[in-house]
Amino acid sequence: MAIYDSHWILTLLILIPVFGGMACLVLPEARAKHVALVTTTVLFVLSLPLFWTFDQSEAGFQNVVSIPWIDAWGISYSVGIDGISILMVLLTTFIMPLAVAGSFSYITKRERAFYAMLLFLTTGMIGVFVALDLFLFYVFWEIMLIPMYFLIGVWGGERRIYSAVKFFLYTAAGSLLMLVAIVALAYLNHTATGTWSFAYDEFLALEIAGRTQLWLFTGFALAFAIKVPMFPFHTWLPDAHVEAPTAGSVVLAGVLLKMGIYGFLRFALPLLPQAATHPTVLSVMLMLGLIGILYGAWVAAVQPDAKKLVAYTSVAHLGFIVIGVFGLTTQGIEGGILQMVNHGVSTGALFLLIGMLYERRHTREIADFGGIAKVMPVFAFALVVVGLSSIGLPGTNGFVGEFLILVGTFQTHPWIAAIAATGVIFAACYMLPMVQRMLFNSLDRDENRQLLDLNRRERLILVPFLVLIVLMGVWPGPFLNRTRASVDALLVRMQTAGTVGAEVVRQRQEPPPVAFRSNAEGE
Amino acid sequence: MRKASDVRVFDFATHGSQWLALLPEVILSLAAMSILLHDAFSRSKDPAGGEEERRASIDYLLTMYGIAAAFIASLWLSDGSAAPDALIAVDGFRVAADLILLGGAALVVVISRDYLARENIRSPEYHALLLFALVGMLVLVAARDLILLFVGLELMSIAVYVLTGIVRNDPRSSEASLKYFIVGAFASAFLVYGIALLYGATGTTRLAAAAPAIAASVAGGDLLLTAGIGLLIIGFAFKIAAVPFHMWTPDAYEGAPTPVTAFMATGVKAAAFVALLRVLTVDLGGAREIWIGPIQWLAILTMIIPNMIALAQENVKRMLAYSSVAHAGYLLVGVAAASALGRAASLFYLAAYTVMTIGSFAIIYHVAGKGDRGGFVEDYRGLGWKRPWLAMGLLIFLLSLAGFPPTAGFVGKLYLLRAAVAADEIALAVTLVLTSLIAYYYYLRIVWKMYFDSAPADAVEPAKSEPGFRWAIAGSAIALIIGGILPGAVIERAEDAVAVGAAEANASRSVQALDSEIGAVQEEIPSAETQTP
Amino acid sequence: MVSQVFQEGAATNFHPVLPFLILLFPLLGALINGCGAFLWRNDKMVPALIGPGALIAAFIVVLLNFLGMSSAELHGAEISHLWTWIESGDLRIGVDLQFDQLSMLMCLIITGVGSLIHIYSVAYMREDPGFSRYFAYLNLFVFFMLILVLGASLPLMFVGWEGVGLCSYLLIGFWYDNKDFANAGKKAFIVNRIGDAGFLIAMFMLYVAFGTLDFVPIVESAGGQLAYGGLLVTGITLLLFLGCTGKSAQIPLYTWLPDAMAGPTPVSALIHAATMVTAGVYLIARLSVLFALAPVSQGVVAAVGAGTALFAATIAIQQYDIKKVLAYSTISQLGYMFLAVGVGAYTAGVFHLMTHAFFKALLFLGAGAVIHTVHHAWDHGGGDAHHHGDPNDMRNHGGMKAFMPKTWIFMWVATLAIAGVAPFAGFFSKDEIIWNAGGFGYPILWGVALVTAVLTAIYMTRLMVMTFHGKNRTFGHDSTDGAKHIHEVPALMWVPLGVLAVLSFVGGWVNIPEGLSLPIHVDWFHHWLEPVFEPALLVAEEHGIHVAHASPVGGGEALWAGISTLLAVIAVVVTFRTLRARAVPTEAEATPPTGFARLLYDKWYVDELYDRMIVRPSLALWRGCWKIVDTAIIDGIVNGVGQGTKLLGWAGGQIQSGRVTTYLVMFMLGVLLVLGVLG
Amino acid sequence: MSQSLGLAGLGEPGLIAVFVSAILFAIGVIGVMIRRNAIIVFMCIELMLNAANIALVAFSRMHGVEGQIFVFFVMAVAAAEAAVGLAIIIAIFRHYEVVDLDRFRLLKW
Repeated sequence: MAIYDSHWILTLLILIPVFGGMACLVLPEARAKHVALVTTTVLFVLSLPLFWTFDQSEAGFQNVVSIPWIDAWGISYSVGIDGISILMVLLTTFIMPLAVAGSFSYITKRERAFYAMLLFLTTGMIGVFVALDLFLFYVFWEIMLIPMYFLIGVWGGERRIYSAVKFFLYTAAGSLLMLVAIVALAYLNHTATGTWSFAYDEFLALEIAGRTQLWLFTGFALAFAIKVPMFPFHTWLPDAHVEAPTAGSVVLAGVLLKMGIYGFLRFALPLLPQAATHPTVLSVMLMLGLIGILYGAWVAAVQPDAKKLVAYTSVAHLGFIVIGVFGLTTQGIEGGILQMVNHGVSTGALFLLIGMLYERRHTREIADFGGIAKVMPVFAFALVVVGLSSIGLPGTNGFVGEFLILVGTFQTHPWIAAIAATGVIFAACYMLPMVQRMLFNSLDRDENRQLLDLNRRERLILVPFLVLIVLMGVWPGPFLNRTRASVDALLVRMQTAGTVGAEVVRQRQEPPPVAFRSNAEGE
Repeated sequence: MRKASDVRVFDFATHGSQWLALLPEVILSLAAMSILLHDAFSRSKDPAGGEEERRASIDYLLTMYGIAAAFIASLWLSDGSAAPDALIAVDGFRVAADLILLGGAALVVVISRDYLARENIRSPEYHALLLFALVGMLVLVAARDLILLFVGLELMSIAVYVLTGIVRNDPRSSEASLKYFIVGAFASAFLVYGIALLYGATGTTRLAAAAPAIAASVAGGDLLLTAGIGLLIIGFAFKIAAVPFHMWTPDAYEGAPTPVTAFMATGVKAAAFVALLRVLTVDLGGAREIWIGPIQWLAILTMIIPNMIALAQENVKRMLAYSSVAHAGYLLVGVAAASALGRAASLFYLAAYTVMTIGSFAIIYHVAGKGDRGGFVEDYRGLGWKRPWLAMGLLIFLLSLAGFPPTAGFVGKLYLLRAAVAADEIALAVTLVLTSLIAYYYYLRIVWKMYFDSAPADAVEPAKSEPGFRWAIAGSAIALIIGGILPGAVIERAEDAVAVGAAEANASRSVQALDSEIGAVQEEIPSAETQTP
Repeated sequence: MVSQVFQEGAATNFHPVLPFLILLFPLLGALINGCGAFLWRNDKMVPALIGPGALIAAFIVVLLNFLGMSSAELHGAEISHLWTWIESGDLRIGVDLQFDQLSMLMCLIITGVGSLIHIYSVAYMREDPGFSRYFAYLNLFVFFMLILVLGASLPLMFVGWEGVGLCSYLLIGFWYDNKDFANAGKKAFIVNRIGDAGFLIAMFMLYVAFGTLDFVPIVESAGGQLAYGGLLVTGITLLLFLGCTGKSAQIPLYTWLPDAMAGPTPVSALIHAATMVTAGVYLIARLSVLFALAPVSQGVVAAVGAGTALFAATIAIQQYDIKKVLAYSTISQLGYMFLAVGVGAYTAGVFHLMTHAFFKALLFLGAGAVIHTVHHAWDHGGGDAHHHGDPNDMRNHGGMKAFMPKTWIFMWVATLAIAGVAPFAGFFSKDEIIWNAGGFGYPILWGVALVTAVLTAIYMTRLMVMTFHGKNRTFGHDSTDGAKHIHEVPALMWVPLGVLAVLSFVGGWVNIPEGLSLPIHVDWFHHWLEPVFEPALLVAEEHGIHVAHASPVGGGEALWAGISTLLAVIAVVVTFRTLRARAVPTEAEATPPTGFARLLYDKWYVDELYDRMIVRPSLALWRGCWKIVDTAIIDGIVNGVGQGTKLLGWAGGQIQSGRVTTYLVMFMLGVLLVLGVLG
Repeated sequence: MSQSLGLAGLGEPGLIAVFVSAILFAIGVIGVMIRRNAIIVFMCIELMLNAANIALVAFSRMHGVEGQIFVFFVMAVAAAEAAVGLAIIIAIFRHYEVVDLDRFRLLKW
């Protein structure tokens, strides 16, 4: 695999979709979907070997490419992956082909533009995850907005324009402040070293005063909190999800929502460790995460619209991830990263399923269904499995993530974790009623009796999701191992940074004071 | 920057060298006069037949050739230099400005062609006046002497007053030019009085030479100087249409023929800004603490108010008018930075701004249709699917105006931000980003009309455009994208240009100037920190 | 000396044979039947063979291991490691199976009783369209149940714990097109999740305390790690117990179990009587040492157990749905088990768990047989509408002994067993519990247990009388065509009943304490489980806790055993006579009871209470969050800002009046501004 | 910092001239503010320009000839401005038949 040693693979991943998108635009309407599918599949196949070639003992970045771009500002095109980003990249390349395939019959107008937008979006997403230069990062971060804006605005539902603009302005508001923070960082770096640069590793070396850190952190945190989305910045999400076309929702939930967390892990925490470990900041973040968990679940439980319901569950899930990350423990963060993938998989699948149903009945009102398990057994099976993974049933991927997050956070913030644990109850409270009211009860509506079960294409789309759900549920090792080195490095950095850090990693140095260990070794 | 050896020095000892130093201006003036002469002698008895068209196209060609020649001339000047206290600046800063102005003018001329034909404006003065205005701008950016500066400014203004009102049979056009003229004259009176006071305070109209005097009077808290600077700023504030001196702008921009609007919005503004940058941040760099206050205020007001008013606009032309006012606010941030970095940023932004503004005005007059009165947001419904290329062009221009990557507009905005942060103008920086958030809304509004709404049945298809127009639009759009993805070359050019300006500013032996500019040479710590005790 | 024990344990020569097969068989069964549910829906043969087959195969493997274990001298546990599940930081959770006497015993019960019930199901569900799906669920359940008991760490046990919950959910709602059934399933799952949250938190606390979640190290080091009666251990145990109350239907989370009767009757027998609901008891037994360290928690467990036992028994007395009666009886019997493990008589608890598995399964299957018959009678006997009432309702039964004598006999065996009449299985286990309750110094609970024993006898006899004795009411009072349509169930159904009946009879003889001063005395059971509970008992010993040799009011074990049996017999006889005399109205003509009976009939209105106190308020709160917080406040602010800016913009635009003079005025204002702010 | 007028080198008459010019400028401004007639407003602007001229001349007493040269430029420019200005006013008069500035309100908001 020469290419995987030559490191250009990441650049390929960024470029291929661009050309694919252009191809979509120029080729005939009917071909667009196939071009898109081929492109994304190629992308996935190309990216897959990264999983094996990735050196999990290495904490730093791999497959790094760095070439000067705008010399005058010390901006370089530098990309690379580490334990935190590799899973995100793979998640993206995994979701995209399925999202494309999921749109084959859903999208009937302006297909060229649609698939082009999806592909441009892909470029943006991969770029965000691999960028090692904050200028580059910001460019990708912003570029993503435009295709998404179009996806929602052109192919969305009735209130699509409101939702699209809301989504756009909401996210842009955050990122603009982040831009100021980035520039400020660059300037601090300039005063420290005398040269302009936006390079991640240069910023890592910066010594920033605590107060300044807090200000900069606010800048970053706002952008990321909106993207996550954390309560109370979440209201753009339900609208965007409900109005977006299936593929849009899938990508939005599957990948875009992860960027907020990724931003925290990649930038906010390591660049501004003192701010991030500042007790107030920590407690605010944890509280917001906690509120997100409960609030998201509660509001989800009373939604009449299935898609909106799932949208709110995302708020809850991301809340878990937030407390996992800001619990600042190995398990918490590794669990958080894993949970990002899990959420991408299970929520993505949920949106696909709801989309499939919408194609048949053109409604998402839960009340309009009922008893369709009789006519759509395969669909029912899939929905139940995916739903269970989404509420973290042991044996599915969802459990591993939630469990690690809670175990981790419990060591530093027992009360937060304990209250968060009640989230599993509310999870049942939103998912099971939906499943029941859609699949079970009596099949009393004629239009439901006519429903056809999933066709071959739809089944094929779902298989990868189901496989991954079980696989990651019973054997998450391969995924967790790849994150380990980077997460530990991050934690060490946080630890050296602040008071909180010290106790954070306690349980990583001194082995738990348990007697049996010794004589267990003795045996 | 260049080595001293191959520098062409203009010492102004010989007359020739002055002519050479003014070569672009001279060329343009000749072109303009030749146009006037040409149609003076080619008056045909019967206006019927191809006569008119032929003359029009000859004027067009003369103009383009003139601009091209001037372009080459200023490139030729680019490795020249003149003494800091010379009458006419010969440095990268001027050359860079020249190139921006000439390029902009060329674009305007190209997009005018369709317009003139469509609105059937036959008056041959159009091109001549455009060239004269251009001469004024070039003089304005070259002037190192307040007298020359004033002359250049007026030359530009008067020509543009007329251009604004050139559609004599349209009351709006006349009204626009009247408003513009009245307020403009009022403003230039302030400018002149300001210059007078400055002259009184420093004893010379050649500020570069007056650095010591300035230093002295700053130290002595000389009211004359202060008032002079104030009036000077007011005069410029009108030209760059800074709030609250902007009131005329929307009306004039709306009333004027759209290409002229584009010209006003870019050329006039750019020239005025370059002059302002030179006068304030270089010549009066030592008096920063005097003028920084007003500039900050103007900047903040100019960023906030027009952006908000633009939200409520239904007429796209007027919306863009307000947005271009807002852009003046962004540029003022570069002025407030008062560093070489700030000047470089402003230059870059001006370049990008010129391209994207002209481009967008061109498209909206195209969509507005004959009479140039339509162009309401609603008229853009479904344009994206009816005229994909036209719409894509507009999309790119709007994204660039909004400052969205990957466009030159984004790089420019980032550049300004950098200058502001480096000058510790955090408040300005934050205002800049927040106001551009407001701006997103009304730019996006057009986008969603174009793509998200479907065209009404009775929608009139915009006419096909002539190739030159299409090339201009495509070129501008591509230029903006490239400027956003690979801005390196342009940035280096800009920094090179101001580096020269800075070096020469050093030559003016003024403590403050020295302090605030040394920094500038290697784009430096906030000048605020480096004030002398 | 704890460690010594384990040193020996390490030296054992027992090695589990093909442990993974125990799990693999049911799993494969589930998968095959699952595919069947989609691919060969109408083929009954495959599931009929695969379903029970998988169980029997598993049972054989278990039996092999059991024999191997009993032949070996095993202390501590044998862990067979399959693969590493979760590894993060220093948290390592393997997919490890723990083989010790306790898990072995449980496996025997699960696979043994399970096999019988599977066989029974083949006949019972024969005509159901979801035949294959049914066996898929049932196999899956057994798979998870085995994980629950074999899992060597809490998280792995939790997998089984929630897994069985899932299957229970699916099987309760098996006939999902009935809204109430589907609701019942949902209710079961959600209520269980409340307990599971407690389980989770307890796990986290254990991890913080021990740095591991494997049973062996925890049990081993608990004594040294945790202060006796300390806050931590008390918290942990109470939270664990919360989990148990959910899974094992104890106060306050018992309400789901009666509803769970919506599932097919064999399911009730397997899941809601024999296996799943005993998981809580198993958990406490498994972590007995922790509870031994937390006297407060022990008290709570015992009290809740006894309370539930009595409470549920009272309700059972006034139910007419035969399955409801058995459901509350199950709750009550589970109460006994918790009473046992609560007071510290772990062996007694597990003992009762086993015997209960036998006779309660038998009772349910018997009830199922009756229901099945009635159902068929109605289907074939056609008849008018009013006959088609609820086949579960005992008022529609009556006089069944004439038609299905085998079932009748078996049911009586089970009834006497549960009533605690010597020498049936229930007698030995229940008596030991009551005795220990007194012996460990809980006089009140001891009393409660005695009273409950009597109540048990009463409601069970009532059930028998209403179902099997008196005149048949299936087709109304005065109707003879019952004879035509009601008949004994097929062999496939009554043979398992027979086996269970035998077990319910002899099952108790594995443990005959010498305290009873009977000619024979067996303590095999005690001896068998000794190593498992050794750490707990050691802890108790260290803190001077031991069984008294007299009941709270004096008298030895033998005496009180005699008394309780006598009470049971009296209760049975009296009830039988009184009810025999009384004429029972059919469901159709019946009127709901009045007075105190009504209170019991309506189950003390607990469900209504929960609905008013918890369900409705939270729903209201959630709606509020959505409509008020989300839509009104947050979105209000967001949109408000947008609209506000727009409005300001419009206002600003108005200044742009078009009058040059205005502009000039503004100009002058600008002049003033500039001159004003000049430095 | 101590404020000074910086008119040190300016003699008595020069000083007077400067103040006259200031007053003249103010009058011009006020005229522009209060009058509605385009012609008169324009005249007031001319007044302001001349005020500037006076100031320049006055200062040239202090600093030499440069100022006086400037005056000529200003005059020339003012003349050009007048020409164009009047032309514009005539053009608009054709449309409205009035020269009242407040009547020209096609373009607003």
